[in-house]
Amino acid sequence: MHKRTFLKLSALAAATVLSLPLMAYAENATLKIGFVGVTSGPAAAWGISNQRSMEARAAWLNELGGVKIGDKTYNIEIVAFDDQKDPKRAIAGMEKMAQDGIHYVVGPNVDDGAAAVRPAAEQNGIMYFPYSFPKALFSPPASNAILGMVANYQSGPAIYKYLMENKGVKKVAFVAANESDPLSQRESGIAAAQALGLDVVSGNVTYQVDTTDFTPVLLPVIQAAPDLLVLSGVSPANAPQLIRSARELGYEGLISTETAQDAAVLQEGAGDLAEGFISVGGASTPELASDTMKEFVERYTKMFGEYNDESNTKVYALEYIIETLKANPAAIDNVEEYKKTIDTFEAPNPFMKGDAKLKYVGMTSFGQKRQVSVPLVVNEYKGGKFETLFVGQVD
Amino acid sequence: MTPILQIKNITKRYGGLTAVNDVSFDVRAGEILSVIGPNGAGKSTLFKLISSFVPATSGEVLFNGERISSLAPHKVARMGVVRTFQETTIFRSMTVRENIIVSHHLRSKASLLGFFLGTKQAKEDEAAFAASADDIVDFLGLQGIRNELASNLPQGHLRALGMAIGLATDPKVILLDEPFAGMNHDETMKMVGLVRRLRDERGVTVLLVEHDMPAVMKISDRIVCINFGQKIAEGTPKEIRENEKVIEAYLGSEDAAIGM
Amino acid sequence: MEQIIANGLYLGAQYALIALGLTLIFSLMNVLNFAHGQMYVFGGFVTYTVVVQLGLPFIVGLLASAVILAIMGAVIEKFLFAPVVRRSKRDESTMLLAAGIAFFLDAVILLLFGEKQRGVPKIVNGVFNWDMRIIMPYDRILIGVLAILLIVVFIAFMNYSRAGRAMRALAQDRMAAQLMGVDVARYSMLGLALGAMLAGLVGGLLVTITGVNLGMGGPTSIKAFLMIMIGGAGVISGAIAGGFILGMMESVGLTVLSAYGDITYLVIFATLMVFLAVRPQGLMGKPWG
Amino acid sequence: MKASRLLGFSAFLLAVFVLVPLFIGATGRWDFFYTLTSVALLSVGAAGVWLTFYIGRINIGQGAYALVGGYVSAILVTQGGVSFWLTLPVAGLFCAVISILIGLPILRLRGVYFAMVTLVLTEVARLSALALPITNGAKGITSIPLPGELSVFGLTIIPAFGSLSNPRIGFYMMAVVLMIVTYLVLWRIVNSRLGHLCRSLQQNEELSASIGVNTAYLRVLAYAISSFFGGIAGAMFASIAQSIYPSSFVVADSVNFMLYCFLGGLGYVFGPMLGTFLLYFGWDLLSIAREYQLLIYSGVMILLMLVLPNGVLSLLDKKEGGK
Repeated sequence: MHKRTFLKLSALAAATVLSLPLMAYAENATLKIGFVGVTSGPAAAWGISNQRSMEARAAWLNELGGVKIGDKTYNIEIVAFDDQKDPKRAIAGMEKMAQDGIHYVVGPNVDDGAAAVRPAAEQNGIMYFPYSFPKALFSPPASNAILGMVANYQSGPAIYKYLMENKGVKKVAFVAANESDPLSQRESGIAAAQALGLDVVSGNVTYQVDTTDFTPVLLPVIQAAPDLLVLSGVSPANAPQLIRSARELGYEGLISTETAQDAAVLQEGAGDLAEGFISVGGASTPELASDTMKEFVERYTKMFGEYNDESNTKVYALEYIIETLKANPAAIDNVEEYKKTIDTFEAPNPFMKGDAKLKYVGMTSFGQKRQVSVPLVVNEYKGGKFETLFVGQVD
Repeated sequence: MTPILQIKNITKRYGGLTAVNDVSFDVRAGEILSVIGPNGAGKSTLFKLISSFVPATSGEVLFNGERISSLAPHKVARMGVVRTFQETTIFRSMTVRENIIVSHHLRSKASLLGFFLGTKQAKEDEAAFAASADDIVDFLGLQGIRNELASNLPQGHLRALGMAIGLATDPKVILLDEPFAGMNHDETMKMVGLVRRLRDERGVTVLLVEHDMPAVMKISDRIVCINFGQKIAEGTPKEIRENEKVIEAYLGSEDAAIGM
Repeated sequence: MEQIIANGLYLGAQYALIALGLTLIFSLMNVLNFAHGQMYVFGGFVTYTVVVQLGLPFIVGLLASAVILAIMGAVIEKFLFAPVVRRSKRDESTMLLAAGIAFFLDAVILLLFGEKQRGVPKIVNGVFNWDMRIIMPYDRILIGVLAILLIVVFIAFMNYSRAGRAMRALAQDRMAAQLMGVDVARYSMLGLALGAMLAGLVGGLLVTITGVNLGMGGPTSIKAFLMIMIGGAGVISGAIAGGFILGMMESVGLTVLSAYGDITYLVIFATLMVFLAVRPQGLMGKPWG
Repeated sequence: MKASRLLGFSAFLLAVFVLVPLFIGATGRWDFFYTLTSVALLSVGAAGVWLTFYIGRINIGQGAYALVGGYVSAILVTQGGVSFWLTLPVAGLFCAVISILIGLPILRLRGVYFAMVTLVLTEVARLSALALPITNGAKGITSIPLPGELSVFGLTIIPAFGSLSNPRIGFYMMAVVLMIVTYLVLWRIVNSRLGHLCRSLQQNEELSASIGVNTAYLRVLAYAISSFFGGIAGAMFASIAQSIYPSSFVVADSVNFMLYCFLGGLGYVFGPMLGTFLLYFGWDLLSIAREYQLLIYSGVMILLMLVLPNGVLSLLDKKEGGK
């Protein structure tokens, strides 16, 4: 009986695999873009929103007839590898990408994975776009990693400054999960706040990611009476619970984070208590989203049943790869060419209204251009949706 | 001549309960001494105290004048005082022969590292153990089941295997825990003969804790009787049989063993 | 101070309920159910689906969680644990099976319910505030009381029902219970069903407060392991004590040690290790399980 | 018997040192080098776990020692400028010493009690790495240089990895050598008196003590050897990733080490090696199943357990024990 279930499942899986190439348009060549990240287990949400945004965009581009790079037209194929949030697996994923002749990879999703794949990426001539912030990855002598979003040490100061000036914030408190990424982000957040002259009233409270009741965690933080509570590197799963506990403890100040969140998750998890929550997002708020972005959200929703607001920030990496390759077709199998193009590359940003540009930045933070320029969109949660609070730029 | 084993005022309390209370007696070299007593008299606690598997609350056990109570069990074994267990206590997933060979541990001259590296001494040791194991197999008449897995053995053989394990350690004193329990008459008689030969042919002093009165009467040179944790009598089988306190203790309890 | 105790009690009640199911399974089958956390998550998602997606009342969701998880537990026992326990040479072999089931449930949850954090909106609004000394939202109080009520019902069931007594006999001495005529296969199955049901019920209860996501399974299992170790594995009173103690430890530890921040959990875990090294049978367990 | 064993061993050596590289060269599957390197190193760690199983303890704490080993090597290389080749044994020894200190109290525990404490140990190791100053906390240690040259009396035994055109092959060779040495040691332990005593401990500790075995010493010894294996495996991984983070080895890794042993078979020396190979390689191969990867992986695992509850290697002795 179990054998039969198993056989069915394997058949199903095999069918899925076999049917994939058939969907591609026969006449075009294939350009494979890799994704190495976590799509199973506790942190699956990060990787899945990432992978799906790539797949949704790729399917759309293919439907439009593919992407013309140089004088050839390509269909985009996304090759994904689940690293289970294990840095050792992430290396295997990177090796697998190299094996598939892939030179452009999005991911990994966390610091340790991003650091671990560096040797493999450099030896195999792969450019990769991690969603992790350690500066060493992007600063010389490292040259193969490109930061795919706005780092918290860039968005943090902007948010704090805005809130100081507009909302009169003076005292700030930080909480973080006791894991590498959030703790690193907390550290740079505190440094930024202090540099702005803010009073950090609580900066060493941590929690386990599996916490089911945040009241004891937040109690000492709230007692320090901050005007602003920063949830450093908070995962979408923990954010609503933290917000809810803080509000239920009677906290009335502001709450913010520098990571991307999902409005539906906040709505379900914290309801009205999430009103006014400030987070960093992509460009899908009505004020900013272009028609392309709106259609992307539609297509994504159709393909996977439900949109994830985290994907707003994650749609960019693929776009940058494709546009840069268009600008310099020689880079298609040569990352050195890609690196040369980085310094001068510029293209219109399809996802935003107005004349926003796709270009590489990062001189201030890394001393070289190793970051995609995405708008620093700071959102405020209002009535079940995000509204743009302000938009900044990173250089 | 000093006794080989001296039990001096040994006491064991568990919380408020006194399991063994101020018991003293000697075991002389080369004798077979039995400890008897009704159910719950404290026999097995006393047994564990002597083999140092539980620490005494007060009192001590001396072996050849040296204190062995409160030593780690393996050190007591190393000095030559070895206990056997009831039948379930064997190395279940080893063959009979493997059981016996592994139990020769105390006789090894090579170090563990030596065994690991396979030095000459280690090889000599292994050869000697194998020979001695075969010797013990013959002595106990276990030839037929030599390569049988211990977990497949019937009860009677398990008892013999337990004794073989004890013998392999080359003991001076062997402590037997209820060697006749659950045996029929024939088996018991065979076992009695075996224990005798243990003493006669191998020169091992035997201290046994037992229930089965007829067997004890038959086999023992001397007997110690305890009840409610206290020694109530000590003497030859004849003296014990006639001792009022012993009769009273057994009549007072529901133990049917005395009549058999 | 009052707040710390209230927090500890609330945490303790939900922890104890999780630990109860785990300890029941452990005592009956000598199986450390690695999949317990996943069962809890599954229960949460079932309630979520019934309440939010189908729009049915909360109590229906809870019942659905209980029933579905109970069936799942029974099936797992009958077709997976029982055959493996019967045929493997070492007891521990079931650990691989349990871990496999945990992975399998993780995969099923991901496919069925998706990767996102889910939550059922608050079922009661408002916050109880006693002069700023104890602040506790009403829904938390409700869930805490429900959890304690379930614990009481469970204990009553184990003590006064025929099935409960049979399971206790089985837990104490499998051999003896068999001789006394207890249908071992049947009650093992019932025990696992009951254990899984408890996990599902907690999941259903907590989904209104903490929400649920597929990542919570593994860590929840480990926390539940800790609780039953503290109290003594396989002992019902131990599981309850362990749950409340861990709840209190977290509540007190987080307050007292908050000045030292990052080391709070290090201290909690290190203390647990020392405690278990000194007292391996836990507070109320038999030595060596 | 002896001859056939020697033949088998030579065949294995031939396979891993000659055939595998040839196969990879011929098929161009260069990514297999890293996969197989991982398998080799993880199986070194799993060998340690297996040894603790052999004395009757369920060890879910090997991740802790792998993490410690990785950090010891990383710290010595980056801050002390010590050669990687020296840090490798040092990492192992350091773990062995720590495991003795930890093992003395906790090895008295048995069954699930020991298992739980070791599980907590993994989390303690992670939290310590986050909290201690020397480990650089949450930021981890990155940009660890590749292993340098190892030479004795001016004779180069191992060239500097940085100078290799393909360091992957270097790491592969190194990992396989470590694995072979580890399993030779393990095989020798099991088949010498040491192993017999371990088995006696696994089957009955009281009886073992009463035949004069110093059980406490033997337990700690086995645990220290086990942790030594964990430490060197961790150190090698840190060197391959050129980085180490508190989350480089977590509870999931500890659990996996244990599962490798179960799957291969607790009664067979080479069980953990086979188990590691099947589970690790299996996961990689299943990546074609995309979102059904985990489902199929765990399904197969459950199935294997149902069919072969005593491990895959129990297939070998199916013939004799057909009851």
